[in-house]
Amino acid sequence: MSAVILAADGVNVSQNVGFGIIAAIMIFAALNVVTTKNVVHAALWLVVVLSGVAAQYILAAAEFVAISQVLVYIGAVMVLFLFGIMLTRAQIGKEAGLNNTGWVLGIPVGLVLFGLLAWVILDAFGDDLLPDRGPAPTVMLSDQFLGIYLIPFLAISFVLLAAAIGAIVLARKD
Amino acid sequence: MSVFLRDYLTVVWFGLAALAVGGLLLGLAALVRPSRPNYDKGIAYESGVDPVGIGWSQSQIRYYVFALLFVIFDVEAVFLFPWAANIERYGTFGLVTMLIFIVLLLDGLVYAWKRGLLRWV
Amino acid sequence: MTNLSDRQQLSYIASQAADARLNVELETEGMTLNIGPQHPATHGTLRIICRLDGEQVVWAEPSCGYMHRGYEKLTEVRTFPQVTTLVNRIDWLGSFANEVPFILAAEKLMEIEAPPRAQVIRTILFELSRIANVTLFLGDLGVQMGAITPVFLAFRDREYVLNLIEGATGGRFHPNFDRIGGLKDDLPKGWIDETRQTMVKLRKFCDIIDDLLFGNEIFQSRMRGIGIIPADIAKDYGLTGANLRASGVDYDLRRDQDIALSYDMADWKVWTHPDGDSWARCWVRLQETREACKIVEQLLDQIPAGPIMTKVPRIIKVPAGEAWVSTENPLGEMGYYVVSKGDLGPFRVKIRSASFNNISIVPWALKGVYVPDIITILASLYFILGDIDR
Amino acid sequence: MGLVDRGRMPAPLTKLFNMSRSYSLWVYQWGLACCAIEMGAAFGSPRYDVMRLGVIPLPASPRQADFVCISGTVTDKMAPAVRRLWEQMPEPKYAISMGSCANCGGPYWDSYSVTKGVDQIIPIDVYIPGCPPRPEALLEGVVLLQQRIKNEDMAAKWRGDEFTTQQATRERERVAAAPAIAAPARPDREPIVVGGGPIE
Amino acid sequence: MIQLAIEIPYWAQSVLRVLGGLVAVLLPAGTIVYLFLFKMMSFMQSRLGPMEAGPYGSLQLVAEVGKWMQKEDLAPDAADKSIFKIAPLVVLLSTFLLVVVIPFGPDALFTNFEVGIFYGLAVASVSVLGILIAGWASANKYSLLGGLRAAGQLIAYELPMVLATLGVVIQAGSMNLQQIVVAQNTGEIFGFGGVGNPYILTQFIGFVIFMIAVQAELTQAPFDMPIAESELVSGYMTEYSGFRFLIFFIAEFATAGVFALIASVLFLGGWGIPFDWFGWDTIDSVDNWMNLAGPLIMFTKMLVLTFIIMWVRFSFPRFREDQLQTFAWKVLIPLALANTALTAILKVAF
Amino acid sequence: MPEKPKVPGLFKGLGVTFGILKDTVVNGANTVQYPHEKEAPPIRSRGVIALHEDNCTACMLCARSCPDWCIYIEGHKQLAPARRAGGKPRQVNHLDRFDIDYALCMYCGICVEVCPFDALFWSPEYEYSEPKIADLLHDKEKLGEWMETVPEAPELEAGAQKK
Amino acid sequence: MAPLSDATDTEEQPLALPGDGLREGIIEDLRRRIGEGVVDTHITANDDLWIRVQTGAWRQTAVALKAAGFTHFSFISGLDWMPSPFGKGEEDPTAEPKEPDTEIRQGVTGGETRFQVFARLVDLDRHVGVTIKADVPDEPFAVDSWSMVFAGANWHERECHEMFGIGFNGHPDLRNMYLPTDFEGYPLRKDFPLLARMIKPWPGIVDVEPMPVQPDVTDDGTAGEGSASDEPGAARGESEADAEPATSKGDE
Amino acid sequence: MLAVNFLLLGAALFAIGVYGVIARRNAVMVLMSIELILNAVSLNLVAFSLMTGAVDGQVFALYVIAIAAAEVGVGLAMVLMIYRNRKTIALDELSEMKG
Ligand code: SF4
Ligand code: SF4
Ligand code: SF4
Repeated sequence: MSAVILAADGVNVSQNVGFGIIAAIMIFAALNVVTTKNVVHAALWLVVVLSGVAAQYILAAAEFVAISQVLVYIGAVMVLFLFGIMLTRAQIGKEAGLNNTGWVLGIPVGLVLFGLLAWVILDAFGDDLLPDRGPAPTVMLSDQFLGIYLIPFLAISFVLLAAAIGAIVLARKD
Repeated sequence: MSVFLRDYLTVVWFGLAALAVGGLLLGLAALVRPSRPNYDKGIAYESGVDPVGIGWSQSQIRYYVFALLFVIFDVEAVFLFPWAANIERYGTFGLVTMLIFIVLLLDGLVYAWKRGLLRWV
Repeated sequence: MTNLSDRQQLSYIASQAADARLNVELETEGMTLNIGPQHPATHGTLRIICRLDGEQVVWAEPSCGYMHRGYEKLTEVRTFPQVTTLVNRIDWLGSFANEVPFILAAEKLMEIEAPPRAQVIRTILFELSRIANVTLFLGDLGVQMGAITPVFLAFRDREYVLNLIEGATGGRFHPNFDRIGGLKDDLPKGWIDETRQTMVKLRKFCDIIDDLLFGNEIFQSRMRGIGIIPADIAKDYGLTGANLRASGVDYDLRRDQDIALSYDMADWKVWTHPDGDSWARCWVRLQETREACKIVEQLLDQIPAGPIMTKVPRIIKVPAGEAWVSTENPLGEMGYYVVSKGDLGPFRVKIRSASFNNISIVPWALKGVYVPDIITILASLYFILGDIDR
Repeated sequence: MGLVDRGRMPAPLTKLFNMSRSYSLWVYQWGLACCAIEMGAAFGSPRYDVMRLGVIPLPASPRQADFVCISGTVTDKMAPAVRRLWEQMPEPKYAISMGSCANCGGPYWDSYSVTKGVDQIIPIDVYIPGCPPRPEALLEGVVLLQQRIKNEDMAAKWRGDEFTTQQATRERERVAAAPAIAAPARPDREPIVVGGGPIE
Repeated sequence: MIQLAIEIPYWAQSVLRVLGGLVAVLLPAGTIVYLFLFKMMSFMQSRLGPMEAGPYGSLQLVAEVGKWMQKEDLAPDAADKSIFKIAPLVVLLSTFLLVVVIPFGPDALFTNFEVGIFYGLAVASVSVLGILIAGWASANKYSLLGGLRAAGQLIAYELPMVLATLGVVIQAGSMNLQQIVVAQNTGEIFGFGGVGNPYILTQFIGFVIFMIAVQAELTQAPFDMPIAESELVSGYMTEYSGFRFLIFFIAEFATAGVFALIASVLFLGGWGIPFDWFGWDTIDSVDNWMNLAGPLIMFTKMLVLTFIIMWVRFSFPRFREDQLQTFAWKVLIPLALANTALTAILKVAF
Repeated sequence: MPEKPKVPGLFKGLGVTFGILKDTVVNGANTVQYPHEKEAPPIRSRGVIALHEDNCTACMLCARSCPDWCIYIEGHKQLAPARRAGGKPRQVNHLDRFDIDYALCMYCGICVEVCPFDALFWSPEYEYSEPKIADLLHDKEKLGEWMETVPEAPELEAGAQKK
Repeated sequence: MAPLSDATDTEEQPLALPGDGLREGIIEDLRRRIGEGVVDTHITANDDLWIRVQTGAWRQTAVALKAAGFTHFSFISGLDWMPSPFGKGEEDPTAEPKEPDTEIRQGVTGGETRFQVFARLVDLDRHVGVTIKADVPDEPFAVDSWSMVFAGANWHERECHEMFGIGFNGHPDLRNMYLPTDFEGYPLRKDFPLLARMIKPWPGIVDVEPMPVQPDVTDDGTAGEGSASDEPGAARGESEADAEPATSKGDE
Repeated sequence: MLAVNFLLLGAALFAIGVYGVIARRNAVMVLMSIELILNAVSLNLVAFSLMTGAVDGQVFALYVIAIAAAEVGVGLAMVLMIYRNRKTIALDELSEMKG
């Protein structure tokens, strides 16, 4: 990306380029997640998708969310996933019977769904530009969840607590 | 492009640099190193005898429990940091809220602890 | 590239098949873990097959024989001097201690006894070899527990002892110094003073180990209450030496039998420990090292003048008969049951080695412990492969 | 893939590589019998401290090892494991046979369960006499090995020839010239006689 | 950094930064391995360590790299080749991404995130993935157990680390490392500003917890159960040979260096020296020579911290697996939370 | 384990290691840097067997009592000049071959001990590793060469009694 | 942390050796318990005690002795009383082979069969040990197992089975523990040959070519010295020893 | 930079996730697909917040992450429990086993 592009004002080419690349990778990875024949591979492709999402957050100037994405999703949830997988004897190599018998059904459904959504989206937000804002300072976030969204915030903590206890009890019932 | 994005571009460069370094050295090594595979080389190392058995037991489940607790507290950290960064701003109110928050999550840990779920076996 | 000879190929396939059979028995829910034959944890080539449930052992079976060298057969085709030098290699850390009971048995058959000077020197060397043996155990203990420093110190200070042994006998490891009716040679000049200084060094080493390992809370937390062996079980399995004394049984052949060694000339103490856990075993060994230093220092002052060899014919024919002599070796009771038919060599020698009994308790002791504790317990039981497999 | 085995390695580089190989020899912790303790003394005892020579006894698994010191008695039951562990080491790799037992059975030359010499199983680069050899003897063996590595013909080593150094080649010729010595020297070295077994 | 941006074009900056990053990762790694792993360990055992390769074995590292390059690159047949091969790179990647946030001087920094430390913790947690898949893909039970153990331990000790940093963040009132450094060098303890306010003084508990956590994150004794030689041969690295093993090796010690750097930024005042020694008041007024002095200061502090890490490593036996977890969950985490709460309360109170 | 390790033990350990570190830095390690400096083994150390050929009468005693059968001796009778002037020439055994296979020898010393004519001696030398195992078979020339390295037997500790 | 027990005082321990009276008592006690099981006994003065029991009473003996206080198990092994038909492989082929004696002579406390099992038990309190022997009949070639009386006997019996082929009735598993699984034969039996010794020629064979005979040297007193005549080495060794006392090397 | 980019990307991920949920038989796989869907959603949220300039969207994205973590935790726990009892995690088999 040369100084020309950097200088170019209005629609920011470099961002679009970046977006395009990342998006392509994400789609490819996502497709792999749902088609690959090995659970661990699927998990790793999912990691790619998630990092892609994080990158998109950055592009969308949501710095804190992006990093939370990395910390929680990649650092924690995926580890959880891998543990879960390895504890259920993920074998190395191709694994048969990961798909339902009627998996073909999924393709049309997916396509139709995507078509509908795309139509709606294009219809609604035809071509309005995203403002090129800097990153939202973290304090704004904390303002929100310590302000108007306080109740859902506490609710979430309740949910987490319930999840923790429930999951532990489930897992350790022996 | 904003400074903010450039910084993150730097991150990308570093990531690529890591892969490049690793890849480059591996590539060089590939030019030099010999490769003479044979059967014994291929089998897993198990103190010199044939690998015994496959799979492993499900009572490794405890790993899962700890991972789960880790996730929960990780999420907690996500919410703690913004508050911690500008703590004066929220004063006592934020303090109380966060204490409630922490205590709530600690309950999970304490519960597991009391139920003896943190024991290793 | 050379190849396996047919015989080895055969034995290879067969033994693997045997493993497979074993695995079929083992391979149920749990995971089977192989420790050894090549494994840093087994000082030597012991192989232990564990069936794990998670990190917990539900079934463990040592499979020995990787160091079986057929001593008992070889003794039948060797003359007495040749056997003496062969049995050095059974417990290769305390080699001199292996010769003594065999020589004593032969002497018992010939109804002769070594002169007092020889007896004292024998006793000193015996204790020196005990020190050489146990110091290495203490160092290795650290390695097993993950502390890498002690083993280097152990080797450092062990060198001094080996120097002494070599200076007197000519062999660092395998002295072959005992002769029927005495010793091969007398001590070289200056040996006694050197020994005194070395003993000081070794006491210091014991203190260092005390600080570095035994005083360390992590170490204690890993040893205390692990692998408890009650006294009656220990007797049942025929445990001897520190393993037995750590279970509270006060029995030490150095004191409890009268034998042509001069332990009664020294004032020393038999340490026991009531707990019977890994900690106790290691602790008793540490104390015994200190005692050994004490014994050596006392005996050094009391070496009587005189010959070191009684008059024996140049070519020794041991009269027919059977004799059993056992001594308190570094690893425990080591005994030889010598059957002679009046030839140049023994007719049959049954070697009762300590580690064989000590390790036979492993299946019992490993039930239900964690994987890391396997190492702790094996280390504290302290076996030497040559002593197990012979 | 490799430039080396196709002999495309420029000479100075070869020298460099040989140097680096000779000065970084990771040996993996494997003791067999009494000699193992002397090996341990050589590795562990501050008095000898083989690490000075760049022999680093860190790795615990053969995958990261460069050379192995067969220290002690190899029994027929152990032989397959020895062979396999050797095979599992990555090329280029070296082996030192330490002590009479490993050399050719030593005190157990007539035993029914001992392999008469580890070189029936794996190729040996340096033989160290002794029972047990002093740690210094092992150090000398290591130095010898390092010299061999330093003027090693990489291509030959990479191809896995049995003899890869000039010394070795000369040795071979010398021995071939005077078989009279070698022949009666070790009549029990034919692989037929391994341990006991019934007489047919 | 702004000034730099003006002076030289962006691509040149990036190249410079990447090169700087390489140095910042590899130099500590090399130093630690040679200085501590080879020399200090040997000295602590009254040995000499490498002597032959170069004077006092100074060329040992060169020999190592050269040798590892020639080693055959094995992957067990049963292994999942692709994953087996990329796993080391993942670990290395995490290290490189970690070094991005560290400031070495007023302008000598790679990036200047508002949420710097938070970012650091996030990318640090990526290496767990690498270790897990390495253990799984090796198709070897030692590796698998080692991998599970390592992952379990890493996540267990990542929490104390995160919570320990919270205290610092509260005191500095920012997640930006640069500001944390400034805050430490301009701050004052109870009115006494002579030495600034390195948080090791006010956050001592936090510091101790952080260092313990670092020790565990690096799987050094007494927390080296996952790679304990005597039980699981080398843990998740058992099957790795040749250069990939070296990458693990480098990554391990590079991470040690980077963590030490971060710790010195968080608790030891980073690159800075108390500003009013030279009469600076804000970051902008700092003289430019700090851009050169800064890295040196950081390096020194890094050496001190790694010395402690290694010292402990060579002195202690290792914890057992369950003791590890118990220690993390029942001691460190509650302690860290209490520390955070205390700091918060004090901060709000005064 | 006790939740938090009590401090003293741990710190004592640290103290020990640091003490050694200091000691090594100050007083230097007690390392013998092998290739450059060699330490002398004790006099009696059994390194390698030296043959004093003139003393050997090929009486085969050593070969017979060697547990490893690793001494190979051949000889033939021949006439030697008389001891005293005017006496008849004596018939002695001349040694044609005297090999010791050090790859097999177990260094027990029995041969040296039984030799009735003081033809065999122990030398503390240990540096004779070989890349070819055949070279570990030392013939009588090579065994003769070891003679220079044979030290004097040490004098004995007080109270010893020569038989 | 359990308190570290100090050692019990060494002084008050009976260092006096358990006299033969005690051993008599043991025999009496045993006779009372297993009656006719005891076949023969042997006491070496102030030293040791052998008891030979009937094969049938083998396990019974263990139980009885354990009850009698012999709680410490030392070992079990076997004995093959047949002289080896192969010797040491150290015969001089030039000398005419000696007739190998095949007569089976049992050791102390006698016996009827070629194979015997023998074990040793110790009484840790009275510091006295006893060696028990029993014949192993050829049919069935087995004795009862002790492994349920003394747990430690398990491995010893496995070893004994592997080395002699003796069976142990009621033993949990008589798997081999030492030898490779394809190993045939029972090494410790006397008729198990050591092939290496068979094949390798003994270097001790006198290998000194006699001189082409010359008339003038017939009865030379000095000729005998060190000459390798064909008398057996040992005897000559002695004569050498007497002829020349070993000198200087101070190793005699 | 156009808003639809993000939205379309989100839609695509969403659709793929749905396909996964339908097509996959292995419970863990299904959970992964659900993760895809959730990420699609929060991507949109962030995009909207960028459009409107208010950070509500980001806050909700955070909430979604938190919820997702909880959901995965419980989901996997159930999977593990089922696996321990039934030795399979194939969903249809489970439904058969119900009877
Ligand atoms: S050569 Fe000697 S010291 Fe070495 S293993 Fe064999 S018997 Fe033991
Ligand atoms: S030392 Fe022993 S083995 Fe070696 S040649 Fe002499 S007698 Fe034979
Ligand atoms: S015993 Fe002595 S004299 Fe006789 S052959 Fe051997 S070396 Fe020569």
